[in-house]
Amino acid sequence: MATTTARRSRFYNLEFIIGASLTAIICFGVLFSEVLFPGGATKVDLAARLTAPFTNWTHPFGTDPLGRDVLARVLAGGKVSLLVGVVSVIGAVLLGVVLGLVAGYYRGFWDMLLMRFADIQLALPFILLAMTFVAIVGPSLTNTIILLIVSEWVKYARLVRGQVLTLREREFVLSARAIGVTNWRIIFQHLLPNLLGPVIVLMTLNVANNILLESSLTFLGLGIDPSTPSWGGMLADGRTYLQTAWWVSVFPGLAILLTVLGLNLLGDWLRDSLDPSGRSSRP
Amino acid sequence: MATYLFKRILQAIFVVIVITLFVSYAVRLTGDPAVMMFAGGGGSMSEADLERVRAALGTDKPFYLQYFEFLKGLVTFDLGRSFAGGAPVSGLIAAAAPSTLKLAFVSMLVSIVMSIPLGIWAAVSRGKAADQMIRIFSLVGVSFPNFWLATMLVLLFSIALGLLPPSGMGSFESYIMPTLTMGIILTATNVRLVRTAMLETLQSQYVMVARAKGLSESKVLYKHALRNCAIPLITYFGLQFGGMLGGLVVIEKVFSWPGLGTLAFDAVNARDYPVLQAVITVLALLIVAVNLIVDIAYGLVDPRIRLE
Amino acid sequence: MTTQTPLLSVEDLTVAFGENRVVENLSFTVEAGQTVAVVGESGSGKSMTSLSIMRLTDNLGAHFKSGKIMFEGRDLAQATQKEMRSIRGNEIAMIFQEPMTSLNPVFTVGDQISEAILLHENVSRAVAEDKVRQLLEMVRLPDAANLMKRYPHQLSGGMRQRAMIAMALACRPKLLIADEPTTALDVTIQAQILTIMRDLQRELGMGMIFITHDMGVVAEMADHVVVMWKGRKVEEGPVREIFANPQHPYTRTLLSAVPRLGSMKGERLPKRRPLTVLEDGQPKVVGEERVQDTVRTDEPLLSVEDMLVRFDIRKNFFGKVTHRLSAVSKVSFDVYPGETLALVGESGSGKSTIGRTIQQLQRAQSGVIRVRGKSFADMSSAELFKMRQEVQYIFQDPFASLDPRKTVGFSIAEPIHTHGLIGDRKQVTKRVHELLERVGLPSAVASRYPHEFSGGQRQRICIARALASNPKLIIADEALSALDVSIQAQIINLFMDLQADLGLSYLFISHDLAVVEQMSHRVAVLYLGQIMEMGSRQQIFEQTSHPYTKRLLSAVPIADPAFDRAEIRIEGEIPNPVRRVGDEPAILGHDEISPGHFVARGA
Amino acid sequence: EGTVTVSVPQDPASWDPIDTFLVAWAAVATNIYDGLTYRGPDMEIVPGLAESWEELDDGKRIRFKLRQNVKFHNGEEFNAEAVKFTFDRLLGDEGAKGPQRSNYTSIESVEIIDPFTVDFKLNAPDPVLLTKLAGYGAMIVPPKYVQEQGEAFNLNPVGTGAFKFVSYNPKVDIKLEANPDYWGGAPKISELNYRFISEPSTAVAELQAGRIDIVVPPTIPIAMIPVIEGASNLEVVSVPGPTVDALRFNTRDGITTDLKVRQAIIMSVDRATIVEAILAGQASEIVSFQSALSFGHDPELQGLPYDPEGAKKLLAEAGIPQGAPLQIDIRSNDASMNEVAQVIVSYLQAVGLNPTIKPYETSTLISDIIPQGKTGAMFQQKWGGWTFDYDNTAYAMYHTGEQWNPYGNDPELDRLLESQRPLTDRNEREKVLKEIGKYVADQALELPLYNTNAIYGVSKRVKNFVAAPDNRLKLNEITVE
Ligand SMILES: Nc1ncnc2c1ncn2[C@@H]1O[C@H](COP(=O)(O)OP(=O)(O)OP(=O)(O)O)[C@@H](O)[C@H]1O
Ligand SMILES: Nc1ncnc2c1ncn2[C@@H]1O[C@H](COP(=O)(O)OP(=O)(O)OP(=O)(O)O)[C@@H](O)[C@H]1O
Ligand SMILES: [Mg+2]
Ligand SMILES: [Mg+2]
Repeated sequence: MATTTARRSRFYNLEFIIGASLTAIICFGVLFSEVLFPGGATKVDLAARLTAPFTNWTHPFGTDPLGRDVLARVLAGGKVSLLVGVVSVIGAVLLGVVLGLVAGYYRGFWDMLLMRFADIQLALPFILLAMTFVAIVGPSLTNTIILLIVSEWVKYARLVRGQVLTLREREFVLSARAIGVTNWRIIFQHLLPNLLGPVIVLMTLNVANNILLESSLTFLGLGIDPSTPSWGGMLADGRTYLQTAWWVSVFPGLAILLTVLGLNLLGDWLRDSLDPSGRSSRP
Repeated sequence: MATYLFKRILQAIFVVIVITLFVSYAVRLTGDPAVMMFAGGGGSMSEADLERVRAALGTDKPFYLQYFEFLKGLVTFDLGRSFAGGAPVSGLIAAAAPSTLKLAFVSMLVSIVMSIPLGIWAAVSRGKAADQMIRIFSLVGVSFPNFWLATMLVLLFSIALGLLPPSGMGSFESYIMPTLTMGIILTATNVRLVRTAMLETLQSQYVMVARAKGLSESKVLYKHALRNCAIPLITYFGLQFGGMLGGLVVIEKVFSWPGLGTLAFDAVNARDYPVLQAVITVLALLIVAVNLIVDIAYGLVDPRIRLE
Repeated sequence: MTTQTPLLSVEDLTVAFGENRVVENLSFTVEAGQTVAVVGESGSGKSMTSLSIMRLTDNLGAHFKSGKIMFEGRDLAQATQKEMRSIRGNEIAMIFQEPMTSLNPVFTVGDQISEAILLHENVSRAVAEDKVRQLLEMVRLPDAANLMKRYPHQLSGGMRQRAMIAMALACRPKLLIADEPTTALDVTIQAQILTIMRDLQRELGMGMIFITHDMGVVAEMADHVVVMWKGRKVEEGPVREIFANPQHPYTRTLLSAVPRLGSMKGERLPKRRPLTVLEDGQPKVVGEERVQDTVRTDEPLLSVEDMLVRFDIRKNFFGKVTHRLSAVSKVSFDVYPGETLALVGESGSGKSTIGRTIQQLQRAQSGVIRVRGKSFADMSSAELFKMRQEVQYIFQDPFASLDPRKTVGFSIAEPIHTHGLIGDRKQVTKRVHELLERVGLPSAVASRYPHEFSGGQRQRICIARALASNPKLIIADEALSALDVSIQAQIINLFMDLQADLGLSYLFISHDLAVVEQMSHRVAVLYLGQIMEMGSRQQIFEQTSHPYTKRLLSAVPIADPAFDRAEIRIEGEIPNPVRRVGDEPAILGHDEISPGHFVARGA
Repeated sequence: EGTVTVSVPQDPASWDPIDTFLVAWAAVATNIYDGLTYRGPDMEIVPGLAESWEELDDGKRIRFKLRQNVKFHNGEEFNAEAVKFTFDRLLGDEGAKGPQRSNYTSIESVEIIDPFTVDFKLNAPDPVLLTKLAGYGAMIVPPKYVQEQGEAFNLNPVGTGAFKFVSYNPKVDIKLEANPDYWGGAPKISELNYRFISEPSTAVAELQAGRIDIVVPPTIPIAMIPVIEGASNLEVVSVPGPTVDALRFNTRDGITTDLKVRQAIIMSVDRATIVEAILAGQASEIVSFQSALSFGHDPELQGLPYDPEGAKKLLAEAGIPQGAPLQIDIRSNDASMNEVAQVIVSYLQAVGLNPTIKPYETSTLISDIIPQGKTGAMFQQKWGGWTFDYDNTAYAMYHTGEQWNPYGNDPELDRLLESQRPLTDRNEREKVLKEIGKYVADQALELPLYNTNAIYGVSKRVKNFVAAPDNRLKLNEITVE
């Protein structure tokens, strides 16, 4: 029995196809940047500094203030950025969602404790957390990711907890409990799918956010070597060139945008595939 | 209600103590305010000089004494004086907090006013042009950092068009760009969040019943559907508001806005402990308050949720 | 009746989800002042037809393949949503089938009703609220002024349904579509509500489409009957003709399946009856008749002692409760293995609360609940877990009790997985399919989601789910209310067969006294949270002692249009279960007037 | 007549002369206070509140003749009392709490000879004292007022300067108005406002929008110079300033303990190209760690040439393998240094080293990493050298035990540094300072980079603008349209 109208399913698939191919292309470009532009991302050429884009073939996207090829750097920069952006978001989501579920479902003492930790975490400005963190463990890519997870899980935890508070009073949860379904199964089989929508949205958008945060870490001295390109770093470096050489910061920004667009399309597709009621409801 | 509030106040005290303890201890790991005083100019800086300044600042005492001093100050409402410049900390906070709060409030308002209608619009026109446009807008909003967007706005409105002052806090016009920048960034996420949340409730039977009553589409959407998906939205707005209080540093810097963010940032840079501790305390209290409001709002929005 | 153009005429309407036609080439008319009853098989497209008239199908993703819906000279099938908005609520109002999910959980009842009034009538808020109060009193909701401020989840199923009715009647529409409006109501209130509807119809010349499974109600209310089967209209005609001389085999099957109150007179025990089914286009009687002598009275399976449940209704600022609602006051009863105990009583009298409390979904203030002699308090967690397998609860609202994001197959398999009843995946699937077929659904629907079903189909899914865990006791809260009589008969037989084969017990909560009479060994009559009368079915139905029971029995609609009964009007004060703290209702004692027959004292 | 608005990058938070070392303070306070001496944009020490002075007792006593008929903004009279009060305060308990005191410890006491004559009695001759008296902690404050106000003086400064304090908004602005009775003649503008704008692009945007007339260094980033130059109503005015940058070597651990390696590193970096390309010519190469304006600067001193081949040879001699790692610590918020460091990395890669850059939050770097000797092989040192005297820099950088010198302990260098301090003969002292410069260059203790210009962005409506190398802009002579 076809529960999906033709138009709906076409759109639904198109979304997936575009999202998946965009993500695939970006990942491909990033992974093979070294093959496509050997050494291009770090080769300083002061004679060719700040070449405008689309003016010659050797530097289609122009060059940065040190004469490095912007395209090559954008591709190479994806390595750090995607790694940091994606891994930290996944980590934060896993941590936040689980804690949020537990806090909201069991309530009581653990809820109180977790939410007060959330308060503490939220009241700690990111800079401060970053500074102390680096003072204690020192800067590295792994630490950057850990730091981002530590400072971002709260969002998901609170978001999830809020929803669990209403969901747990819903009849279908009660009915699962009446059957004897274990708490863990209720949490993961019934609550989780019903609250994942906002989490997915936030998650895909937060990838961009964390890519940018990575750059502010560099600014704080928690980051990685500035000669290792990253999108956020390029945006930050291009800040003073906005009026004279827009391409230095616009292209990495676009790279982030396309990545997030791809993830977003995938996220929406995922959300839709989790939401059966949406499927037959499209005119 | 009263017992609940009382419990939350006790918890707030816990939060403030933990956070200030952490902050006070942590900042002391990463630098010496005495040295920072000498930085900037080419003064010679002997160990004796440093000792002298440390004694004057009180940072030569053991940590626990310094911390108790601070706690005592909190209780007696005497937050001490800034290491940098010696101004009373309470004065600095009193001057900075309102500017940040104003900025945060207005930005939040801008974002809510923009994101709810846009998000709902996207949800009802799911997959159509409007939805896609809103999606692109939202992606631009998250893909470019706040300083980038801010600079773009400045270039457009202040330099190309000459309409708005590029920075500073004062007249009505001076609020437009900072709040717009923050508003765009917040809206970018919110709009998508509203959209998803709406998609879920739009399917419910009670939305259909509301329609069957003949309610206007806007009543159906804004009253019946929105309220039912308000929980994640309220949560996130609360998070954003809290996050903004501590995270406005960049916007405050770009627009030379004299707020808590700048105060905290400068205090960190100068290792100005009294100011930093005070700012963090204020932030913690604000955030505890925001989260309390959010928790209470849950119960108001959805009567099935009980406060505990 | 009249010769002028009909109020509503549906012509050749076909409604489809994608390629799946759920209503096909349907035509019928409704005149002003006329009541058209739509009866038919569960899932035959009755609700879809009514949603189509309201043009609410658009939002469900259904579309019209053909047809016109003429209302006052306009074709609603072509109308824009904007035009529809001025018609909905105001000219055509609808009572939705599932009151539980139809009320917005986050607004007060009063708010939701007054909204319609404020929208369509030019009155102030205060006037609207006053009107709401009157409406709520009219549908006999207690404590109307305060009830307005309560939220749907604090009301019982029947109370919600009455709120829905009040909402639909609020604006005095020209056409009222009532989709199973009285399923959750006890017969006395049902009779009252039907009277109100008829009054209103007379007064306003209102046309009415009345969808119901209760043939008694059809007989009492309808002028004209449309019979639907598998998405099509199979027969149509004036009510007397349909009852007297049904033409289509389906109609005949349906009518022969109608349970009649009093048909079991003289029987000591419930009886399984043969089933009328449609076979090769002809109704046919299958199955044997069997006396249901299954009760083993050695040790009660479930015993409830002095259960007391009170809800805090109002608190002051310091969290001190000022008003409480006594939902269940010191109720005691036993259910023996192989026994069916029916719980009947007024809507809002605490039936569901009793069920939920037994299932531990609700905390009782006091009282002991024992399963096989062991109280919950003494059970280890393993025993509690086992108990959850053995005691199953079928929720009054099937839609809400199914996870919207899980296929019904998943939901049915869940108890099996939870209790590890069957290890093998394939076997589980087989079992799920078998269960679906036993409740009269094709096994293919296992992969569909709850929102894709009709009300009656969802109810059967919940039944299948309850059966999945091989329970010993099923608490069935209005589990048959949304089923057409032929399916209902089928399920009743299923229940009774299981009882005979496996010794299942049922705590059967129902408003349908004819079914109760047929099915149950013993009956408890509940009123305002207390048992008024309890005894064997024969004692209750033939030696009725308590005035409330008598009133209840006399209000049962008779499935015969020729039967003319005086209109029932219950006047006077509506008893209010909400009391100040300290002013709790008196607990009535019971007299045992004959062995096993208890009657409350001094009511 | 008219109002001039100036942007300064930082709010010093206190206007009391003894509290701070910030250049931003001096940029503003030069207009509020006067010292006994004054050093203008031409770097000459000229009379300020002292009309003349003479050295007595072999330089261990300086006698100042004070200017008469000078009044503080609050009406208090300027006289010898005020001078004595100022220095007693600086060197007493009050001054002990602040950093400024350490600059003036050569003063033993101030003695009043008559109401307008004071003697400064010194512990030892201090050749830089007159320069120091032109700035910072030596600004003369009104005794009565300061005593009355106590801590409140921080926020309500009163001096004898060309402009009077009007209002101060922490982190926002400070407003001054012309002092018509100024002893040096009434200023030509009536109001002078300073806004604290830390973000360079914001300051430039304000300048572009015409809401700011002068942007004080070190705000304007090199990258934005073309923007200002491109605007018809703005101009860039730049002069060589006191600020110098170098990457200093860790001479205690790692490969940079080897002189040859240090020399090789210096030889691999083409500083001329860096200055031209990255710094847009707004800097000049240096050989020793001081600007050309500095006393002790030796124009004859030749540094190591740019010679990558020679560098490779030296590295080979030192036995350094290809791809030897090398860590360069820099300040993370220094945009120019970020770029320069990356260029340096590519130069060092060209000679076979494998450097990495480690950015540090500035405060951490200067208050922890450097003093504690926790740096990598090379670390950024930026130095303001406001006295324009090599001693001020060299002593702090190279003398054993100094905070800024975590690694060096060279008795020879210590001897040289100590020997010049008591010399009152300028020529002789200059000779020693040059010798120190040469010694440091020979030892290759640092990779000297450049001396950056003080870059001002100025609106063309401001006339008579003279850029001050040390940011201490005195604005009594400018006019506006
Ligand atoms: N959203 C949907 N998607 C697909 N099929 C649907 C959907 N909603 C309903 N159906 C199907 O449409 C058919 C008609 O449903 P409808 O609700 O009109 O039945 P009904 O006659 O009201 O039955 P009942 O008496 O059980 O309420 C059913 O077979 C049902 O499975
Ligand atoms: N959560 C709650 N909060 C407050 N009152 C409640 C709550 N749940 C039920 N009640 C009240 O308890 C009483 C009994 O409700 P219950 O649902 O048990 O009735 P019922 O006998 O099942 O009625 P129906 O036949 O209408 O379903 C009702 O008056 C109802 O308003
Ligand atoms: Mg139906
Ligand atoms: Mg009920």
